[in-house]
Parts: sequence; C-alpha cells; structure tokens
Amino acid sequence: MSNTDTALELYRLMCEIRAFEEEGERLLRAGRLAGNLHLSLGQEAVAAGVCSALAATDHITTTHRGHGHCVAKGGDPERMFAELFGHADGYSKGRAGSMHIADPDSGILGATAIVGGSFGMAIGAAFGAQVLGTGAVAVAFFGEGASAEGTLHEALNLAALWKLPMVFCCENNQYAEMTHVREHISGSIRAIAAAHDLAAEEIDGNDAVAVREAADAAVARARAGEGPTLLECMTYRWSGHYVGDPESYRDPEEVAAGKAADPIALLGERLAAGGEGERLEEIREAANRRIAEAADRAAGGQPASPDLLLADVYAS
Amino acid sequence: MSNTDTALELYRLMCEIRAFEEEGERLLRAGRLAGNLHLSLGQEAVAAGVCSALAATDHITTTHRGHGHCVAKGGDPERMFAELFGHADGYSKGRAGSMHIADPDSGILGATAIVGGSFGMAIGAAFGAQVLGTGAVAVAFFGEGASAEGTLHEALNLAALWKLPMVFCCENNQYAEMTHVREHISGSIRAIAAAHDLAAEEIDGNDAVAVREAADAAVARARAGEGPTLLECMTYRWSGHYVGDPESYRDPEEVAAGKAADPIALLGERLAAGGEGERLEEIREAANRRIAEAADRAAGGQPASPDLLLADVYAS
Amino acid sequence: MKELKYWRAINEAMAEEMERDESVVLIGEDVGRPGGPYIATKGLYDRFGPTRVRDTPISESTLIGLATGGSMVGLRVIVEIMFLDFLTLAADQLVNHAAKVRSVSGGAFEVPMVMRTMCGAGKNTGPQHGQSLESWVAHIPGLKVVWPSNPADAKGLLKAAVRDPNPVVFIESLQLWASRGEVPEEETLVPIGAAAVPREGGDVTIVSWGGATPRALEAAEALDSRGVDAEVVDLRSLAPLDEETILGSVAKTGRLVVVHDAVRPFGGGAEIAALVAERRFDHLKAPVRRVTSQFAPVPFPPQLEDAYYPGTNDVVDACLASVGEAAAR
Amino acid sequence: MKELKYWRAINEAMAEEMERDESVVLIGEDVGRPGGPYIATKGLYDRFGPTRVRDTPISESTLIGLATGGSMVGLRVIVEIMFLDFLTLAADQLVNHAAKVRSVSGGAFEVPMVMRTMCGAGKNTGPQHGQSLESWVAHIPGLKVVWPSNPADAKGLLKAAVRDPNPVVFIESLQLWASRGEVPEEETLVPIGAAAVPREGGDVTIVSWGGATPRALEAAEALDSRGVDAEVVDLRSLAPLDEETILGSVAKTGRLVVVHDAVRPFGGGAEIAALVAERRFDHLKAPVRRVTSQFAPVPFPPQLEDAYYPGTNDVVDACLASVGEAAAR
Ligand SMILES: Cc1ncc(C[n+]2csc(CCOP(=O)(O)OP(=O)(O)O)c2C)c(N)n1
Ligand SMILES: Cc1ncc(C[n+]2csc(CCOP(=O)(O)OP(=O)(O)O)c2C)c(N)n1
Ligand SMILES: [Mg+2]
Ligand SMILES: [Mg+2]
Repeated sequence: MSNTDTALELYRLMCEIRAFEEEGERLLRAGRLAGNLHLSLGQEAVAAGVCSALAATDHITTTHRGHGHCVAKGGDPERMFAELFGHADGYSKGRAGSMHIADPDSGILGATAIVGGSFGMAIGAAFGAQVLGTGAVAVAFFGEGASAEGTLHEALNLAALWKLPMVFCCENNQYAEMTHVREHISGSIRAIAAAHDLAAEEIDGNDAVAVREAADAAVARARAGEGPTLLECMTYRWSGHYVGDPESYRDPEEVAAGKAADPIALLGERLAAGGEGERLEEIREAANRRIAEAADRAAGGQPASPDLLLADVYAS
Repeated sequence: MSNTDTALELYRLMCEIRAFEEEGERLLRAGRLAGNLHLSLGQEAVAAGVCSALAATDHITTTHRGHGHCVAKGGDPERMFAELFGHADGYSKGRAGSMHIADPDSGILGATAIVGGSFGMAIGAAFGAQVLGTGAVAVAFFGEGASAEGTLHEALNLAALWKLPMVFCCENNQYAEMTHVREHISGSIRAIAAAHDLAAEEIDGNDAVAVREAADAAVARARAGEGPTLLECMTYRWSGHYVGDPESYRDPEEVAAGKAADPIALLGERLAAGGEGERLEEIREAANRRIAEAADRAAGGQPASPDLLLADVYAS
Repeated sequence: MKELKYWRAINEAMAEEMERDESVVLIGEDVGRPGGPYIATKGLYDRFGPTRVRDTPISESTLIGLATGGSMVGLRVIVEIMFLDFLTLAADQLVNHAAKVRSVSGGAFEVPMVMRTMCGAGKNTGPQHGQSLESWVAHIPGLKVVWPSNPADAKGLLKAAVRDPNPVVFIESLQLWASRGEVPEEETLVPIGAAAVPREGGDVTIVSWGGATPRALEAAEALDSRGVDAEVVDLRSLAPLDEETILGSVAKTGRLVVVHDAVRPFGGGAEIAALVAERRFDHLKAPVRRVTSQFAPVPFPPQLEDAYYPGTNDVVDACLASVGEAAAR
Repeated sequence: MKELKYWRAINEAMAEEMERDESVVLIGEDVGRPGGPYIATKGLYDRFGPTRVRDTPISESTLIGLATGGSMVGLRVIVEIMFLDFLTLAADQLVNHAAKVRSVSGGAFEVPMVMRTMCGAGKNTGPQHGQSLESWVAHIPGLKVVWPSNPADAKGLLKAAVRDPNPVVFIESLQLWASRGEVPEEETLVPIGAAAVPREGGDVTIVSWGGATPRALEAAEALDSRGVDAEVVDLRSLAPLDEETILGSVAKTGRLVVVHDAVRPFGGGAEIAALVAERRFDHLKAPVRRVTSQFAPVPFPPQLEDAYYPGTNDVVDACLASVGEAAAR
C-alpha cells in the first residue's frame, strides 16, 4: 500500500470507531442500553494505527474501553452492537455486554473489565505463537492506569526474557476513572519497560500515521523473533470515564485543549494538504452509514434468551 | 559509634547469624526439627548491614530465608529456636515454624513463606509511620527471585508516589530455588526501581560496611521524607535452597567461588589489618556461645500444646 | 430515627468513626477528591484531608498490604476494593497475610482493618463485576465477614467493623445502594456475629443476607397472604456465623430455605444447610432448600439477570414446597 | 498392572500426553532442567526440550495468563502452580479470565489448560503452604476441579484433564506423594466427574477426596472390625460433582459422614451435606456429620498437625455416632 492508501485506510478506521462510539452513546442516552459504556472518543488513532499493522491471524486483547480496538481489528460492528443490546447475535450471545467482545476470526481474544487483566491472555497468545511457530504477534492494549497493576511488571519481564512476539500498547489518556496519571504512576511507563530490557517508545497517540509506523516496526521486530516492544501512546480521553460521568474532577479548558488535538481532523488536514481532501467526506459518510446500519440491524435482533444462560459455560 | 566499633558490631552480628544458621542446620540434620529450613549462610553482611542501621522502632518484613534478618534486628534467638522446634515459647507459640517470626518489640513485622508477599506489610508500616508521624522507617527484605512478582512493581510505584519512608532491600543471591537469576529477571532490579523514580543502588552484598553505609544513607533519606530507596545487594547463597537440597543444578566450582567471598572473613581481615585482630576470636566465641545456649534452652521448652491451636485466630 | 440511603449510611459511618478516632484512615481508588466511584466517600477528603483520605493507584494487592501493615503499626485502615470480584487480585495479601498475622505472631500483632467492597449483583455489571464471593472469605480463619441488607445495619456494622481488632471484609450491595431505611439518630453499633430476625414466623425459616434479604422479606409477605408464616433470618455476618439464631429458628419452624445471589455449588447456602442438617436434623420436617443463582458467569442484560438471580417468586415457591412436604418419618 | 508412586504416576501422565500430542506444553517454576521442586516433572525437559518445557519466573498470575492465552490459540498448557495457597496470587487470571473465556466469547474460544498444584496439608508446610482451598475453585462456573487420592487416579485423571477442553484445576497431595499403588499398564483415562467407590458398604456413607481418602478407607476397615459396614465414596472430582453416586450411596445407607482436610465453615463438606439434606432427606436416618480440620491457620509442627487434621479415629467416631443415632422420626 502506498503511504496515501495507508493514511486513507487509517482515516476510514478512525471514522468508523468514532461513529461506533457516538452511536453507542446515543443509544445509551436514549435508554436503549443497560449497564455502563466506556468510550474511546479521541483515542481513535491508537486503535487504528496499531490494529491496521496487524493481520487477522494476529491477536489482540483489550479492555473496558475496547470498542475502537475491536472495530479496527476487524470485529463486526453489528455483532458488537448486538452484544451491547444484550441480543442473541452478539459476540457473547448477548450475555456479557460491551466489555466482552471476543472473535477468533478477527483475532480478538477478548476484552476484560478487569484493569490490568489483559496482559495474561496476550502474553499467552504470544507464547502460543512462539511454540507453534505461527509467526503471529499478540498486542495487549491497556491504559496508563492499568500500569499500576503488578500484572504489567510480570508480563514485561516474561515477554522480555522469552523474547515473545508481543507488543504492549499503552494508551496514556491521562486519566484512570477520576484520577490523573500524576497521582497514579511514578516514573514513565516506557522507562519502566526499558528497564526490563524491552524496546520502548513514546508516541504521539493522536497521530495515526506515527502510531502506525511505530506499530509496523514493533510488529516486524516481534515477527523476527527480536522480542517485545512497549509503545506508550500519549492521547486524551474526550468523554467521561463512562457515559454520564459528571466529570467534576477535570477542567473544561483542559478537555477543550484535549479535543483540539482531534486525531481525525489532524489526519484529515494532512490528507487534504496532500490533495486527498475530496475523498474524506465520502469516507466519513460511508463509515457513518456502515455503523448506523450495523446498529439498526443489531437493534432488530432477538434478545438473548435465558435458555442460553447455561450454554457455553463448559465445552464438551 | 566509631567506624571501628560499627565494624566490630557488624562482625558480631554476622557471627551470630552464622552460628544461628549452622545450629539450625545441625538440628535439622539430626532429625530434631520438622519441615524445611532455608539458610542465609553467606548472606550475613546484608542482614547485619541493614538491620544495624535501624532502631528497634523501625520495622522490617522478611522472607522464607529470614533468620539472619531477625537475629540482626534484635529478635531473641531462644524464641526463634523455640519456634523452629514447635515449642510453646516460640514467637508464634510454636504453631507456625521457621518462616514466621514476628516480634513487635524488635520491630519484626513478620516473615512470610509467600515469595513477594513481604512488600505489602512493609509498605503499610511505612504508610503508618508517615500518617502517624512516628519517624519510623520500614525495610522489606526480598530475594531477586521475588522481583518477578507483580507485588514489587506495585509497591515500588506506591512508595515512590507517596514518598514513603521505606527501604527495599533485595538480596540478589543469584538463585531462586533451583533456577539462576538470568532465567528469571530481564533487566536489573535496581534499574527497574530507578525507572519508578526511586533512589536505587548496587552494592557489594558481601561487604557489611558497604551495606551499612548504603543503608545509613537510605534510612536517612527515608526519615527526612525524601522517599524510598532500593538497595540491590549482590551476594551468593552458600547452602542449597533448603537444608538437604541435592543442588544438582549448580557447579561445585561456582559454589566454591561464592564461598571464597565470605563476608565474615572479609570484614575480619579488614579489622585485623586495622589492628583489631585479637578481638575477633573472642567475638566469634561469644556469638557461638550465645546461640548454642539459646538453642539449648529452647530445646528444653514445652512442645506447643494443641490447646492453643485455636488461640489467637481472632483478637477480641 | 432518620431516613438514610444505604450509601449515605456507609458514608456517615466512616465520617463518624474518622471524627471519633484519628487513627482511622481511608484508602482506595478514587476515594479521595472524587469522593469514590459510587460516592460512598463523598466529603471525607475535604473534611479529613489528604493524609487520612488517599486516592491510590490501581494496585489492589498492595492496597490490602498497605491496610495490613498500616493497621499493625497503629492505624485503623479502611481500604476500599472497588468490587468484590477484585478480591481475586488481592487474595494473597488478605488470606495469606492479613488473616494470619495475629495467629502467626503468637497474638503479638493485631490487624484492625476493614476491607470495604461492593457486590455488583443485579445491576448489569456483568461477569467480572457481579460475582458473589462471600463464601471464599467466610472460609478463611482470621477474617470476619459482614454484609448489611439495609441502611441501619450498614451504618452500625461498619462502625463496629472499624472498631473491631480483626480484619473485617465489609460487603456492600450495589442493588441496595439507593434504598432507604430508618437509621437511629444516636450512635449505634451493630454487633458483628449477630443475625437479625426482621420477621418472625412459625412455619418456615428463610435465611438470607445482603442483597437477597429484601427478596426474602417480600417472599415472606407474599407467603403470609397464602397462609404461610415465614420467619426471615438476615445473617448480617457470615463470619462469625450466628449459629444459635439459625438453629433456634429451625428448631421452631422445622423448615429451612436459604436464599443467596451466589451460585449454588460450594456457596454460602451449603454451610447453612449443612449446619442445620447436622444440628437440627431431628427438628427438620422437610428437605432443606437452596434458592440461588444459576451456575454460570453473571450475565449482563436485564432479562438474563431476571432469569439468573433468585427472585421473590422462587423463594415463595421453595417455601410452599417445603411447607407442603409431609414429614416423611 | 504395575506399581507406581503417586508422583511418578503424575510424571508418567505428563510424559505420555506430551508424547501423544505435540500441542501439550508444560510451564512452571523450576519445572524444566531441575525437574520440578518435588521432581514431578523429572526427565520431561530432557525428553521434550526447552520449547515445550519451560522454567518460569516467580509470577503465578502471569503463569495462569500464559496458560489461558496459550490454550486459546492452539496449545494445551499444563501449568504448575507450586502450592494451592498460591492460587491466591493467580485467582484473577483463573477465575475472572480462564474460567469465563468460553462463556463470554459465546463459545467461540476454548481453554484446554490444566493447572497442576500441590496441597501441602499434613506435611509440616505451615500456614501458607498447607491450605485446602478446593471449595474456592469448585464454586466457580467454568472450572473443573479434580483431586486424586491414589496413583492410578492421579495418572488417569491427569491424562483426562490434559484432553479436556476446559480449564481443569488438578490438585495433588503432598501427603500422598510417595504412596504406592497399582496403575494399569495400558492407557487408561479416568473420567472427570465420576466418583469412585473404593469400598462398598451398607451402614454409613463416608465421602472424602484427595489426601483424606486413605484415612476414610482406614476408618472403614476399623469400623468393619466393630461390625459397621461403611461405604467410601472418593469424589475424585469436585466439579463437576458426581451427585448420583453420592445420593445413591446415601439412599442405601441412610447416613453421611464427610471427611476433608479443609476447615469446616464454608468448606467442601458443606456442599455434600447440603446436597444430601436437599435430595436424600427422606432416606437420612441420622444427622449428617462433617469431620474436618480445626478453624485456624494450618499449624506447622507434627503434634499440632495431629490435632488439627481429621484423623482415622475421628472418622470412626463420627460413623459410630451416626450409626448409633436412632432414626428420630
Ligand atoms: C482490577 C480493577 N480495578 C479497578 C477497576 C475499576 N476501574 C475500571 S476502569 C478504571 C480506570 C482504568 O484506567 P486506565 O487503565 O487508564 O484506562 P482508561 O479508562 O483510561 O481507558 C478503574 C480503576 C477495575 N475494573 N478493575
Ligand atoms: C508465591 C510463591 N511462589 C513460589 C514459592 C516457592 N518458592 C519458595 S522460595 C522460592 C525462590 C525465591 O527466590 P528468591 O526470592 O531469590 O529468594 P532466595 O530463596 O534466594 O532467598 C520459591 C519459588 C513461594 N514460596 N511463594
Ligand atoms: Mg487512562
Ligand atoms: Mg535468590
């Protein structure tokens, strides 16, 4: 793919993620979804940049804020919405909700609602790839808040020791729930990784192309057996921790400044400057359409049936 | 205290630790102790250097290999032996054994048989000291193997964030059970601590004076509210992981080289060169005597009674 | 008496205990300036300051360690572990350390800490935020475990827990969060280890705790209109267990139905049923019955929750079946 | 038939399964070149090489994660967690992740892993290496839990566990480590979920598992000489539980005694007792009885272990009391 094609692809993915999150928010605010929803608005460049560097046979694990990663990795938005609705067509047959999207076909091992819970499964997939010689790479997405969990340390150490084909992708959006990173983390996450002898890098997480380039390099290293990389992607969480969060803990000015660095606008401007301006509108609209249609179709599905409550607890 | 007095004190402590461990080994091999015994032979300089820098009101937590720390911190060898024997006078009333020595009077919060389990209690004591303004410092002893547990990461981060009066003392004796550190830890432990913004330092863990100086500085920093320090003390485990370990996993030559760097001999030579030679024999004999008498008295105690099995489970 | 919401009762208990005793401190994720993820700690940071009310990193294991060590050296630490499910991240520090300190130190150290934690059962929190793991902690010597079912007990038990010299696991129900109830104006401690009998009756004993108790009480009301007089025993404490109240009630009614939101196998209801089958066998007129959730991960959507958790009707049915059962022997 | 020690049966099971299926791998602390802390993995590193047999750092939580993820992408990972007590460090990965993967993925992913772990009960391992936490794992939907009491079951259950498509917690008893028993020469799988009845009898049912089973059998022998004919049900699997065998036995004998090394409150015996009190109430001629360890941290010295754990005599006494009890109704 040419650089322009790649950039257009990133643009498309980001528009789909944004549309997904906005549609989710709309549905929740309209009272059509139960439970909590954690949006990745403003963080689209990380999901798009990293997942577009992967093949369908590569694996990711994600978090409570994982819709973007799943959309970018090739998850089906209709089945994702179905899961949000608690409908039978959902990835979890409507049983588990928005924080539990898993799909072998697109390489999504799963999301988790346990902060810091995603490293284990990812490192296991990387271990599996290494033993089986499949050449697959595993990526663990996590927030800067999750970096305080001991699970990160254990996974960094093991991945480095065994040179696992693994990318640790930290989305540093500066907040963990209602608390700023400066109250959570002493030292930088990339420095901690570097001390464990991983390749580690700080990236402008609002620049999809920069993320993509770093991801390409990290994935190449992993595939070549050269070991794991940690990417610390600096970004900002536009929305509250969850939809409906009163957000009394942060300054509206800070939020406005965060939103000014809109990854979609940023890439859009760059593409426009490169003469691709007229395609953007079309891409955006196609993305919105695709997502809206997916949501509509999902809305029309069957609610998960209590008959399936006990299904899939055990394999036989 | 003059430098010489300090050195003599370190010498005495190391002799007592050595005597304690040798007596424990003798008793176990004679079939007089149940369970496992993990000796700190060869690591005496770390326990002596660090604990002698502390006041009785300062706290330590220790590990499965903790006799040395307890002796150096002022634990009563008789009550320690009583615990090894399972006798009623033991620190745990004979219920819990060699891996569970705790004593408020000498500031020993407790040992733990859970690798990586000692950070929590220590960091809690440092937190307590900070809140209550007692000026006390807490030290967590741990092995380099324990550094692979996530608990270290969490504790380093929290201690640094809150500037807790805390010293992390890693005894890097190169082995965790039967596995060498190079198969356990990627990167160095002090580098990991430094990445968390702790003061961190490598120390010759066989040089009691060097350990003491580093500990003095770390304790002073902690007391002054300047935050935690990690000391990585390089040493060697002379004995097997436990008494009776066949040790097929390491080279007798390596062991011989390790034993050549005997911390007691090292300090003894230095003291002798400084003209203190004739006092050493006396100190050694006094230490041996003190420990032998403690073991004897403990041996004559009453076995823990089943009546006390249910005592102390709850406070009322 | 005054009316308070469940969460507010918890909040008041902490405020009063912190006011009363300077050694009481509060730590947890977002408990400080933000006032807690579910506002349970609202106002405490402003009132007691950053030394005694601390936001922490997301490090559950170390939070329990902080509470343990801090409580050994003179503090009384209230540590909030956001959800009961996250006990799984801190279990070593709680079970292998906090619970055992007193015994392994020969009684020399005490650990007067409280681990406050939320059970999300019934509120669409899904498989990792809705688990009822009370039987795990109640199985561990050295821990006390309480779970209030109403605002008055929430306040009185939390105050008692703060003053207790042992590590207490204090479970709160998200499903009761906004429920209201009368709470005494004057200072009132609810003793740990004493069950309540919010409804007396002679035909069947319903034992429940926490979020399930309101359903047990509703069931008792419904049974009343069908001529069955149910007694409800609200455990309040799972450890220590108030065996005498349970056994006394069954001695009177001869019938036992246990209701809980945890899954059935190896859940808390097994202990109650076993106890009665051991010690009130001669009084039992019918098989014991357990009314529980289904043996599956906690589902997220409302219609599945309805099917998953034991409802009032399920309790009514179990009691009717119990009463209908002829004494076979 | 050939005679094998318990540990050797475990070792053979792994060797045979690794030979049979290349996707079977083994990870854990010291399991590689050193052959395992208790030599269970002796020879496997030499035979299957460093790719499939790996020494790991001391990171229990991540070991379970490795096993989970690896087993989702095509491996069958046997992960050794040195002691059952250390489950407390890995509980999140096991309970919130491994156990739930299949359900939350809508059945799309399977986790064919085995967590092998040692229970140190009865061998002077003290309060943090001797806990019997089987009721914790048996309470979790999605996990299977087995605990062999003899070499033949150890071998056959481990082979079955490796082939099972679900996460299986495989508990091994240090107190049985060197015990010998007959093991079939030919390949034999012991089905998970099926109890054994190593001794039939008509007067009283003794249910036990793991390390307690030999004491149950000894007690049955001792009872025989006193004219009491005890049936011993060795569960082998705690999850799924072989309810039919338990209930069938009690239907015959009318009496139940459960024996285990875990503490009583909220322990495994409660589930067995509750099950019987629910479903064989009409057959019961006497109160159910549980014979368990004391409600205290596991003690270290031999004389306290003797007092702490249920001994053969305690089982005999409980059975005699049960048989002596008149059917009250
Ligand atoms: C183990 C655990 N602890 C606490 C929580 C509650 N919680 C949910 S999200 C969150 C903050 C996570 O912050 P971060 O990792 O930065 O991710 P972000 O929300 O910013 O994407 C917390 C504390 C949880 N779900 N799991
Ligand atoms: C959580 C936990 N995992 C594993 C063990 C088994 N174990 C006991 S000591 C040990 C090695 C510890 O190595 P290190 O920390 O270097 O201490 P050392 O023995 O060298 O003093 C291991 C793995 C344990 N006791 N606890
Ligand atoms: Mg964040
Ligand atoms: Mg070591």
